[in-house]
Amino acid sequence: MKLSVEGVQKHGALAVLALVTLVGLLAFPGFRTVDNAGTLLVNAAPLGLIALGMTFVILTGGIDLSVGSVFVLGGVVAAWASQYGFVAALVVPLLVGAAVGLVNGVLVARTNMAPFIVTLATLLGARGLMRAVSTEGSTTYLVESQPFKTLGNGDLLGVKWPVWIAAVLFVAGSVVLNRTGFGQAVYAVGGNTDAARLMGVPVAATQIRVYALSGLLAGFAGALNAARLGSGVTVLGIGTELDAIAAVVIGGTLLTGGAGALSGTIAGVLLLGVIQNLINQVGDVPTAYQQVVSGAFLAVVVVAQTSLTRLRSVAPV
Amino acid sequence: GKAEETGGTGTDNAAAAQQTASAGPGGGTCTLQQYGGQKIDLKTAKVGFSQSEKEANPFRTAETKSIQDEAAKLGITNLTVTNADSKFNKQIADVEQMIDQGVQLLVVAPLNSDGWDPVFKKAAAKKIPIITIDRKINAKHCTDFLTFIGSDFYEQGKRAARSMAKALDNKGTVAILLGAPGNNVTTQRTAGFKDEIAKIAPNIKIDFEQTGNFSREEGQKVAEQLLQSKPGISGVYAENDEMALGAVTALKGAGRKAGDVKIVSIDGTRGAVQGIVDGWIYGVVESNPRFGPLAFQTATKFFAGETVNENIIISDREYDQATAKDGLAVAY
Amino acid sequence: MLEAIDVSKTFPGVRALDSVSLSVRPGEVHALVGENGAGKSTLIKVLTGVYRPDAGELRLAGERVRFATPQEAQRAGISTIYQEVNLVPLMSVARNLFLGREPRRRGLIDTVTMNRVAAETLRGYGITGDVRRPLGQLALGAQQMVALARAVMVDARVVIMDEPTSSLEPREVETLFGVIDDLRGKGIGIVYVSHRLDELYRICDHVTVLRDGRRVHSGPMQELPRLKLVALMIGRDVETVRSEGVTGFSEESQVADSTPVLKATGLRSRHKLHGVDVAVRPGEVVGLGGLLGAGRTETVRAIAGALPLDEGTVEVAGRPVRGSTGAAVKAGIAALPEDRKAEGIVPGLSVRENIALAVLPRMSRAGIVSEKRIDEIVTRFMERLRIKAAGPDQPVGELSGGNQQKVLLARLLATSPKVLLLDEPTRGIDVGAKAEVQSLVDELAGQGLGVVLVSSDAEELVEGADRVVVLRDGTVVAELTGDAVTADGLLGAIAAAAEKEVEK
Amino acid sequence: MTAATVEKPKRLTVHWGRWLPAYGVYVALAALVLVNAVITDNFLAWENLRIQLVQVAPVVIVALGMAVVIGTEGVDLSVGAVMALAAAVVPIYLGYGAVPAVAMALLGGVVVGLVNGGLIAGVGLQPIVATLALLVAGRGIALVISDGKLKEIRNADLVAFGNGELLGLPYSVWLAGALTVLVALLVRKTVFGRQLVAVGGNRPAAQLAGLPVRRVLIGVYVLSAVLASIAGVLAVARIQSSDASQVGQLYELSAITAVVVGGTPLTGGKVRVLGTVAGALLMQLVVATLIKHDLRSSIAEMVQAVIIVAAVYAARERGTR
Ligand SMILES: Nc1ncnc2c1ncn2[C@@H]1O[C@H](COP(=O)(O)OP(=O)(O)OP(=O)(O)O)[C@@H](O)[C@H]1O
Ligand SMILES: Nc1ncnc2c1ncn2[C@@H]1O[C@H](COP(=O)(O)OP(=O)(O)OP(=O)(O)O)[C@@H](O)[C@H]1O
Ligand SMILES: [Mg+2]
Ligand SMILES: [Mg+2]
Repeated sequence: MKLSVEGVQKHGALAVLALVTLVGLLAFPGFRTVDNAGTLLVNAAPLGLIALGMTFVILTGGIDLSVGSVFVLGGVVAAWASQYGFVAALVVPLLVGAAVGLVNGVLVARTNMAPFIVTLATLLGARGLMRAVSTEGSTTYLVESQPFKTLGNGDLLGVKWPVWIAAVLFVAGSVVLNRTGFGQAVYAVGGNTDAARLMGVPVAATQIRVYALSGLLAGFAGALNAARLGSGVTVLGIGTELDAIAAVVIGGTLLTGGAGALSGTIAGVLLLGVIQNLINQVGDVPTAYQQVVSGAFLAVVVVAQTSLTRLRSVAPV
Repeated sequence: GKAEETGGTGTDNAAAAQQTASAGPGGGTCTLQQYGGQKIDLKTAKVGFSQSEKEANPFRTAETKSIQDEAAKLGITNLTVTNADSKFNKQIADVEQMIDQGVQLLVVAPLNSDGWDPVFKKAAAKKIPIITIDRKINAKHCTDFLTFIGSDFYEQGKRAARSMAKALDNKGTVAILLGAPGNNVTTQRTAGFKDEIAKIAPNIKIDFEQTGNFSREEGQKVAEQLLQSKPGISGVYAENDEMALGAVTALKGAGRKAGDVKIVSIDGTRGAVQGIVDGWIYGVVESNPRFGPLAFQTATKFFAGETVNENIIISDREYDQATAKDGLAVAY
Repeated sequence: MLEAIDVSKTFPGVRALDSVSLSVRPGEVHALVGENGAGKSTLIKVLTGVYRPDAGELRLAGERVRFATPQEAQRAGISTIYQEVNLVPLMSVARNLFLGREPRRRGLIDTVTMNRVAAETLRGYGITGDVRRPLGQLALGAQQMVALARAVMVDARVVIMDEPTSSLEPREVETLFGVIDDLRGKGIGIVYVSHRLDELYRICDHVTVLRDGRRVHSGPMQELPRLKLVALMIGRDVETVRSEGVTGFSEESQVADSTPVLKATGLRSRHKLHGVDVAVRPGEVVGLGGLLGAGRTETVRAIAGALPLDEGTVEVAGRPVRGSTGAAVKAGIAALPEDRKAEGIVPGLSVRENIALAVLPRMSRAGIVSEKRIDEIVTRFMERLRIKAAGPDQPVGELSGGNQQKVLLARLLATSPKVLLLDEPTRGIDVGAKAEVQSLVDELAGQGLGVVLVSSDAEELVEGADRVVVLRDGTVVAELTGDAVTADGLLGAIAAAAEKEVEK
Repeated sequence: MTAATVEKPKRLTVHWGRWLPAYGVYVALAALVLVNAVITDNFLAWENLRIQLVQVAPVVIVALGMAVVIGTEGVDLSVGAVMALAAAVVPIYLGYGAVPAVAMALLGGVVVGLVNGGLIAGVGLQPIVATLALLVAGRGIALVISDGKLKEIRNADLVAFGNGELLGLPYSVWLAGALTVLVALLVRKTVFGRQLVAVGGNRPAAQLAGLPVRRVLIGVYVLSAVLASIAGVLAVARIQSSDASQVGQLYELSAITAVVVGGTPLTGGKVRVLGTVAGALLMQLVVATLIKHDLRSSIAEMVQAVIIVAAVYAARERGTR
């Protein structure tokens, strides 16, 4: 069988996921339950959406550190807007997220500034904005719209809505990446920006779009999360962006851009969730060790993947 | 009201255990029957404890340890402890997962008061009693959760204000070192302090409010800036002891003398109480983290069919020049 | 068809184009020639919307146009193959070919059709194999053919080719000329940039000569004698050029019958090399011949320690060299990479830093570099190789391709090597510089260096080399020595090897 | 420069496109000082300036290492965790005296640097991923070592190191100054410095030119980690307590911001040491200004965002079109 570089990378993450899941299934009865699977998936959904957008950004060779802040901001404005009904609760966070993403995109595409630093600035900016609309974070808006709550907490065929939504968006994202001109542009910009420009790819427009998409999805993830929690929590904790980046990288997408796939990102997101779940299954692991385990795990997966890729590069075509 | 002795005996720090202050105004009551749960034996029960933040600062260390020690003392062998590492979504996932695993009693130190819908939905279906400690959860009593055990943060702020008013003789300018933004504790300790100052000492002006994020280093940095831009400041209200200790280091660095600037803070850690003894801190309002005995006692009562109050507010000590020396023995 | 009128373009510190005009008619192959740094690539980038001209205007079919992006130029029917291969290495061959104009089915890209058509199209250019593999896995020449196919696939009105043959094999050059003839027949205008004069005279109708950013001549190709063309390019009179000659290689070099300075034996690397032996004696120039993908580059890289070997040894002056680039450099091996942009220059660093790069430890005491000693070598080599730059502190990325190549050569020579490995040393270099480089190679060999020369230019190879080792699929298939070192001999050897392959 | 090499001196006059990236940060810094001199009470007081220097010192030290790493087209996200690690190690060995304790902390830095460098240069991981793993794991290890508890530091030598003074300036500031000079010399004058920018400018080319690429990369990450350890020790000595969960929090972002604002591009191949110091000072003064004027954190954060964008916009490399 012929495998492309991408192929091995994404299957690498899936293979590790399968392995870890298998170990979990065998070792922990508590891991084997349907309830546990549901909990795992629904909690992974917001990170999944953020990582989905992040994958697009990273494929163009960029990075988006602002997603964590936008996620929180999206949740807060969604809860606030829910007093005006379901549609407002859904649309406002999308608009706000997309707006922040647009700022990122325009700055990256038009000013030749490094995405790392641009989005680091908007990380601060979006957090400031979130605090500004919540009286320095002290006001927690409660979700007023029942349909909106259902979007976060209801289920279809036993699977929660956020999980369905994430699944559908991942499939859609895959189609966009592989089967549309925009998707090709994303890979081309990340693979070789200069060449892409010379080949007539609208580089700036592509960059603007991926950051806007990333912001939009982070805002949406925030909205879904608020719908589920029933309020616009302001203290969701920092570091969501690093989790998303880790998930994408574990999924085999090159941080330098140009190669990767969404199936890998799903595997990465689930892998982070499974690890966390397994640590909890063990029961009494001190926090400090949890971090050591997560860090070491990240290193091991990525090292394994890099080695796989290298093996691949000397194999015959 | 007068405190009623409820603390467990036999711990190395019996005198330090929490005491209930009141049943909490306006709170309802709840029984096992009303809650709809099942009678269980705590010893063999599966118990889950969800901690919100890393056990690095003395408060969290003492809190988790207290729960674990008490469980061990009661012979509870099946205790699961999770730590959300200050990530709210992780805490929700942690608790949901513990419910999936079949815990029969949940003790939660919530990171945030709102946002617990998914947990309640899941817990209600299985009728699992939830005891929240140190921070309240905004939810329906006796349906969503059993009881809240903890301090009244607003009241803590008010007590700090009274202490400050006394220290400054009702006049002067005061700076607030705020806790982490968005945190309920920050919000209430700030509101209590400001309201009380406005009421009892209108001549005290609050001139500066910056966050020190509950951390010693940031507290120190902010205090250093403060001392340069407002050298005439007469008091500093730190919303936790760590920031107060940072402010002390800043004062020392700026060549100030002990007692120059009156510092009042909340928590009651040993370091801060020592600070009073050394003369750098004026007063400390305690926030007692030793929830273990009270929490399990409440659970025992509940499963025995007795009535449990919605709010069990503990009485917090206060340390000042007079009580600090002795207080060192009970400070955590 | 396409016209540029009085176009000027200034870069920080350099006036790259000064009131240059160019006019391409339908069905005409228009040669654009000039020394390295004359402004050819810049003019092309102005024509195709990469750069905005500071002054002057562009006309397409008589109408004034302005391209803000390459995309707009492409939409207007200007198709370009840029000097450096500009494709996306990580994307598949087919996706590269179709990027921006993929076949659709119900709004989505039809990958099946795309791959099928790509395979068919590329077969016409001599590229077989799976079109779904990443483009980066193709040899440079094959990538160039993909770029060519891509440029020609659209309904272009003008096709611009900036040194398209620099990484092509003779066989592929023929393919290219076939394509050009086709295009000419269809009335498409072609701008053709090349330093290979033979090619120009073979296919071009018209010629425009640039020198130092100015147009110095424009007229029918055939009316301009070769010597006059060279004289125009380098700005000297015909007589001087005649007396100096055009090729830099002198007739005979004397090779001492001594022990080899370089001895590589049994080089093996999975899928790339299958036992290659090369030995070079002091003063000898050994050519490596073969078709595209024969393993010449890999051989050179293996000797230079840049390709991990499964088996085989490399010895310099009898001493074994451990397989790393550092050890190789220390042992006296200096390698000029095939891909100047990717593996040669450090574009952000100055000419000075680039030249001194490999010899820093030698130019230092206790880890502290001696600026004085660096200045000495930099001055020496900039003069000796006549490197054209605003000064030693200009970033190398701003130099023209040829001058970048010279900077690299200077870096190699600064290490006082015993063995020089030159992979396509004159690729993209103008006639003047080419002769300089060639005579330099001769001179260095004369001083007792061993030289390994890889060149796709058969002429250059046979003139420059004393002996030619012919490779195919990573093994040595023939060796030409003495009188057998001729272009015909070389082609014959390659052809014989190919036939053997077919028989098998 | 010799005449022979300059065949066509076509250089024009001073070009803003080159000047601004190189010196923009100093202009911004000067402007901010001027503004503060007018609007902020006591700003020009020596005590105040001293406090700013003291507060910025650890950031500067970490940023110096970060600048060097970024010069190789890398990034080191683990610096904050390394600071925590140093903070955790110090109290353990403080019983043997301040010097052995500090030595052990630095040794810890060397180990982390070797791991980072090994993962990047040896295994070939992308720097951001390798150091992300250590960001997570490093702080975890620090917490494990320190048993997750805050420890008070009472060792007189160490406290003196954190708060003592020489000629009116704290040791920490002298130390940051000395390290700046050393790193500047390292980058400009030494073989290692030249090699590291070449590695950042074009790694395959450096490799082919025979440069010891791995050694350079490992060296750079070790340097960064050791500098971060020094900053960690300094932080501990200054706040007189060791809290592995707090020390160094988000320092990686402050350091990267200082480096980039100072005009070093994230794409490598260039290191501006003095610019980095100026960048750190600029961000320090911005924060100080916002605190002194008691702005709410929401506003303060948005203002910081705008200033970072503006500073980096001015310092960016301009493309030619
Ligand atoms: N981006 C740039 N910035 C500054 N100077 C540049 C830039 N690009 C080209 N130049 C300068 O413009 C002049 C013309 O360069 P150009 O690449 O057009 O030459 P060329 O004729 O294509 O040479 P070659 O045959 O070597 O490819 C050179 O002096 C070069 O140094
Ligand atoms: N990763 C790889 N897997 C399989 N084959 C490869 C790989 N990399 C290179 N090759 C093949 O190895 C062969 C040798 O390539 P090499 O670049 O050495 O050829 P060359 O003779 O130098 O050609 P050129 O004229 O392009 O320089 C080619 O057929 C190339 O396609
Ligand atoms: Mg050119
Ligand atoms: Mg080759």
